[in-house]
Amino acid sequence: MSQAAADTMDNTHAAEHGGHHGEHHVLPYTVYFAVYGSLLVLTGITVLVSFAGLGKWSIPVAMAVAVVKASLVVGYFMHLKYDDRLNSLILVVTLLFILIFFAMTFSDMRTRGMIDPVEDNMVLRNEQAAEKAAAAEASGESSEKGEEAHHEGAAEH
Amino acid sequence: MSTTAEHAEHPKFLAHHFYTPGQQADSAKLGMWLFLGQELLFFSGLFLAYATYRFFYPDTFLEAHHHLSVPMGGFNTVVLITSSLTMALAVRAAQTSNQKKLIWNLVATIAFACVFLVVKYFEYSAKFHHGFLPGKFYTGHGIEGLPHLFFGIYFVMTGLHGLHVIAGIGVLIWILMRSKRGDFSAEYFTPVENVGLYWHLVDLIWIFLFPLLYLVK
Amino acid sequence: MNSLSVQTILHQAVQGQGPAEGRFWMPPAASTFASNIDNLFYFIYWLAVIFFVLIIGTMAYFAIKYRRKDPNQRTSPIHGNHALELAWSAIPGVLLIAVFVWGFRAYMDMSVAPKDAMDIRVKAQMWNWSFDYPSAGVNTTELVVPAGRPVKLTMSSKDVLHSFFVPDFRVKKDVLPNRYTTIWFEAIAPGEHQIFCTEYCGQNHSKMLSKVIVKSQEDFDKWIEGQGKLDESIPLSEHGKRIFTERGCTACHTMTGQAGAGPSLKGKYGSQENLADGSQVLVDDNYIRESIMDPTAKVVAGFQPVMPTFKGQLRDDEVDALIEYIKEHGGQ
Amino acid sequence: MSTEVITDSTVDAPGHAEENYLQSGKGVLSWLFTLDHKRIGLMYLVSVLSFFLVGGLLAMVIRIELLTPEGNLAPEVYNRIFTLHGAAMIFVFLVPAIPASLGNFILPLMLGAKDVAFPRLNLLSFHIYLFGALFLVYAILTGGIDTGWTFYTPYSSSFASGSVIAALFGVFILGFSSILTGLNFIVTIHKMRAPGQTWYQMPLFLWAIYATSLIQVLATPVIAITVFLLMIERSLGIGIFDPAMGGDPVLFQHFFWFYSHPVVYLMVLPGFGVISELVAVHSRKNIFGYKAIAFSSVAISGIGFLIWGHHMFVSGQSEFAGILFSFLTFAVAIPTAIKVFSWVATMYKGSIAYTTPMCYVFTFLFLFAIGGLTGLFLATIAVDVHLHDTYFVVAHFHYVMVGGTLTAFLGGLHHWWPKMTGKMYNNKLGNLGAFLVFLGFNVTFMAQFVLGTRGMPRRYHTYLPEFQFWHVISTIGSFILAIAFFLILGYLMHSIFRGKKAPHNPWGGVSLEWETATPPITHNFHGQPIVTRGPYEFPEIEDVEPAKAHA
Repeated sequence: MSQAAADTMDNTHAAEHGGHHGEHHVLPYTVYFAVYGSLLVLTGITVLVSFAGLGKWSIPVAMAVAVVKASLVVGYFMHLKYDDRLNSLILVVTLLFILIFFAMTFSDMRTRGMIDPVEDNMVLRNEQAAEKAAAAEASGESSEKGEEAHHEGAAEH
Repeated sequence: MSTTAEHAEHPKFLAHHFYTPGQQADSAKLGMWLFLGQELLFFSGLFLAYATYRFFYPDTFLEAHHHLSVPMGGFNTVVLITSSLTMALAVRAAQTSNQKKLIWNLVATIAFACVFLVVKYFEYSAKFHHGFLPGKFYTGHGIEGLPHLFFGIYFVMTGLHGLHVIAGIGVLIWILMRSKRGDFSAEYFTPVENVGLYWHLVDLIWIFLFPLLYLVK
Repeated sequence: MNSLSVQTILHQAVQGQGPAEGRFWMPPAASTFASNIDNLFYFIYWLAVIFFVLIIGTMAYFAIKYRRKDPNQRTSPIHGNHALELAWSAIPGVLLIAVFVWGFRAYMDMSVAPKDAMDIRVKAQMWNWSFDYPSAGVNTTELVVPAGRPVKLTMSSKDVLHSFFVPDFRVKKDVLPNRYTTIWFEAIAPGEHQIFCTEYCGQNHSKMLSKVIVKSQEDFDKWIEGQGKLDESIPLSEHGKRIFTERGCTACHTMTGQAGAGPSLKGKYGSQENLADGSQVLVDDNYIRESIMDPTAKVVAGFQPVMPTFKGQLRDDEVDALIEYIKEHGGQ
Repeated sequence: MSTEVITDSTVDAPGHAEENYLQSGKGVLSWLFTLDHKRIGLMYLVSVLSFFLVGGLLAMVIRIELLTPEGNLAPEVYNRIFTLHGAAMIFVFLVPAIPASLGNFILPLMLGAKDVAFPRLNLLSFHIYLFGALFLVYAILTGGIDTGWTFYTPYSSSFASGSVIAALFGVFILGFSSILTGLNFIVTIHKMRAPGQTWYQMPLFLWAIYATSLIQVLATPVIAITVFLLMIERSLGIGIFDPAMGGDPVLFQHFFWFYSHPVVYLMVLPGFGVISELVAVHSRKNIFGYKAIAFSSVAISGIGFLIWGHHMFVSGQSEFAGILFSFLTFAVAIPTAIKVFSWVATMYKGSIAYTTPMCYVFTFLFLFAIGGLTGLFLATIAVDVHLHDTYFVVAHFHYVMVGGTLTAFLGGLHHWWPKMTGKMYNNKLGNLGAFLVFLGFNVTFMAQFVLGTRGMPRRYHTYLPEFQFWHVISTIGSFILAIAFFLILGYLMHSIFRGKKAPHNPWGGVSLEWETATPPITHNFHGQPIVTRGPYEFPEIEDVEPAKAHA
């Protein structure tokens, strides 16, 4: 091949792959410490909020703060803000699939018993408890087993 | 080797099948992000188990997590965030070819990681002492419902996270040895950056673990 | 064990399905919504056949018409046709939505049980079914239902996952240990239908069979009373023999002297039996009764305490029948 | 020619001085610790085919056992055999088959690259695969497991006997080999394409491998955590899946099927990629609807994550979720149908040669069409209630797995065999093999459709006498299938030792892998090929502007 073709090959290569060979983005110190400070503050906020007793709203608020902290770590400490957008695409796709996993599983959990309202999640456990109690009180009648019944009763409670 | 002029001075760290250091660095980072994606999905299974059993047995979860010590958890969160800072500074030092700062920051990160594990050891020994153990090992008192489920999920989540911290320490020590040998400079710092990404992920997971297990009322 | 003789096999193939008029693919439709599901099945079936013939026919035609006659035979530069691609996405899409809607409605009928359905409790355990009639306090190993009345089954399992499947009624639902699951059906006419377990549940998963016996309303009412007590006209040991097989005792105990998972009961009545803890016991009425109700109390040496309890499943007169049956095979 | 190859010597004569990858290292160590993607591909091929043999023999035992209603094996022995058949076929044969063996070999060649992005990671993946497979072999040797390949709790966690933990740990390790291979391929496709090779100039095999790798990276971790939790549940009993302690077995099924449904697309998508290649090359025609096929691969891998619930229609899952999963399952049928239609349309006005790979394309289209269409019965929730866990499902997934992935794998193997081994095989025997696979397979599994709709449950060791007729037919078919596979093994082995030297480019393919020597040199290309045109621009295509293209 002529030398010209070889050169074109180099340029296409340099352009396509090693483009940003030189400038790997270096952040000033202030950014690091600012992010560090806000992370500590946000941790403090989550702890305080948890004592405020928000009841039903405690999970969404805690998760919101955690997401803010996470995006700070991901954006600055992990350099995603200045990186090739492909890496952030991967993170977004991963979070999307985690969301699918949660949403579809909860579409089942939350709507159980919607049509036929037989809803009790511990049938076997209750039956075994009932059987053990019945066996305990049955063996409780014969006096010499009194102590063992007491023990069984305690464990069960 | 192929004869193109560009490869006259072939840098030591450039693998034979890449054409430019930039291509190798980008590939390594893309590969690392895919690995982090996979780790997130690995932990997502545990978060879903937590969410499901909290949905099934909310009262047991509320009652059982009073027995987790918030101060220890909070202190551990601060320790991990600080180790994230020192890790980021280590990567910055590598990018600016400042070997001394790189080594110091790596040592600091490893130290904080060890502190985290020590605090975790105390937390676990407290649980063992009270008998708040998973599944059939549960011998604690004072909690109705199914406390063994909560502690089952608690130990699996924090235990697996702890394993990842230990793996992180191992990799950080490997990077520390290589920086002592002077492998890294502004030209080539990909391993430091990738280990940094992994360490930030470990911190990220703890950022979500801490409120869900320790705080949420 | 019927052998591999060609006559029996051919006979079964030709004779096809059970008593009623099952179509080639489907077993007889014996419940109210079964025929609707069969129609939906055959609608998808003919849809699939048409598409299959279309695709494979075109492929075969192209393969023959455009086969390579000479090495540099020219080929057409076509590499896409948006109209065609749109068409063959939209048309299947519309057909699929139609199938989904029909399926959705059929599923709704199957899921929502009518209010006046008769409630029967089903208990599944490792390798047998048992059915409780709460209103009549009856417990049987075969499901007896009246024809022409909706029946709702509330099912739960004692150990692992099982699945209640009656092909002729087109119903199936997993039986979970931690939750009740329900199904309902209404049998059209009296008859007998096979029950399968379709969720893998261990060693004898393929033997966990039972029967649905559909009776007319009067027979069913007569049957319910009859269930209260054993029919006197048949000797007690005869009942014992029936119960012995029905309740699955044969799975572990034999009457041939050859031990299975449990000791053989041949010649045992009246003999001394040494137990796992070294002591001895006389095999009499009380020991047999206790071993049925509380099996792990006195386990015979050399055997595992795996026998499930039958407390609440066998009435006293049924236990007497079993004792009579064992006595008959006893050593006296 | 679609690409100019920048090489130092102008003519890339086949007898070139540099020796090919097969000769460039002697001794076992040079193979076991090679970084060359081609050698790793071959090693995967050998180990994958040997596990296929193990799985196949287990299948034959099952079929013989089911000849008579009573059968002659003890129940627990039969249960272990069908479990190991399932586990061996899926985890150590079908999942790695096309991506790890053909993919490893062909992907870098198609990209004009010297190797995959991370060669050491590629070798590590192979060693992890062997290490994981070792656990599965240990489980087999110590009597196997009887939980079914689905490991449903609470049977697998508290009632099953046998080395279940070893098998679970094997699956856990195999998962990482799959993740790392997927990761490697995604980075290679993104970062190491030949200059000038845009995404739409890549062969469709790479699009399929890319979609597969997405599933490998995003679905496999969930089976890792599921198996990890199951191992802890079985050994320590933390009660997460144990109903007696408040756990929920249906939650295990959600965890399990979140991986196990995308994994069936992970197994079949590479097969689609191979078929796209074969149809275009052997019909000498540009593929019909390149973008439609490429995007439908990615669409299938995406939608594949939304529809796992159709495995659980009768499992006690709520009716609402059942309807939702049923509706979304229909959505995945559309891209699959588009692919099949496009392949058939590709043959229009082509120049179709009856080479062995093309015979496998015909077999694939026939069998996969049936597999795909029978999926519609199972997607419709009302009909699935009757058909679930019966032989209808067994027949459906064999039509898609054996009829789809395996025939495509055999087609791809025959397509690239000359390039991989430098030897040619007998085309007539190849076509006979393809026909026997077609015949044997249809006889075996068409009979099982009938068994299924008539209500014969799956995983049954003894069955009712009325089903015996169809079981006998199915067993006869399975013998024909076994003969076919041994015939294929025979003539391929023969071609390695005494086969004719393969021509440089036997099928006239124009994608980059045909630019290399046969068999390729260690560094694949002498210079760096530049791609200027699409992967299917065959010389036979009439180079007339589309406007003047006469009908």
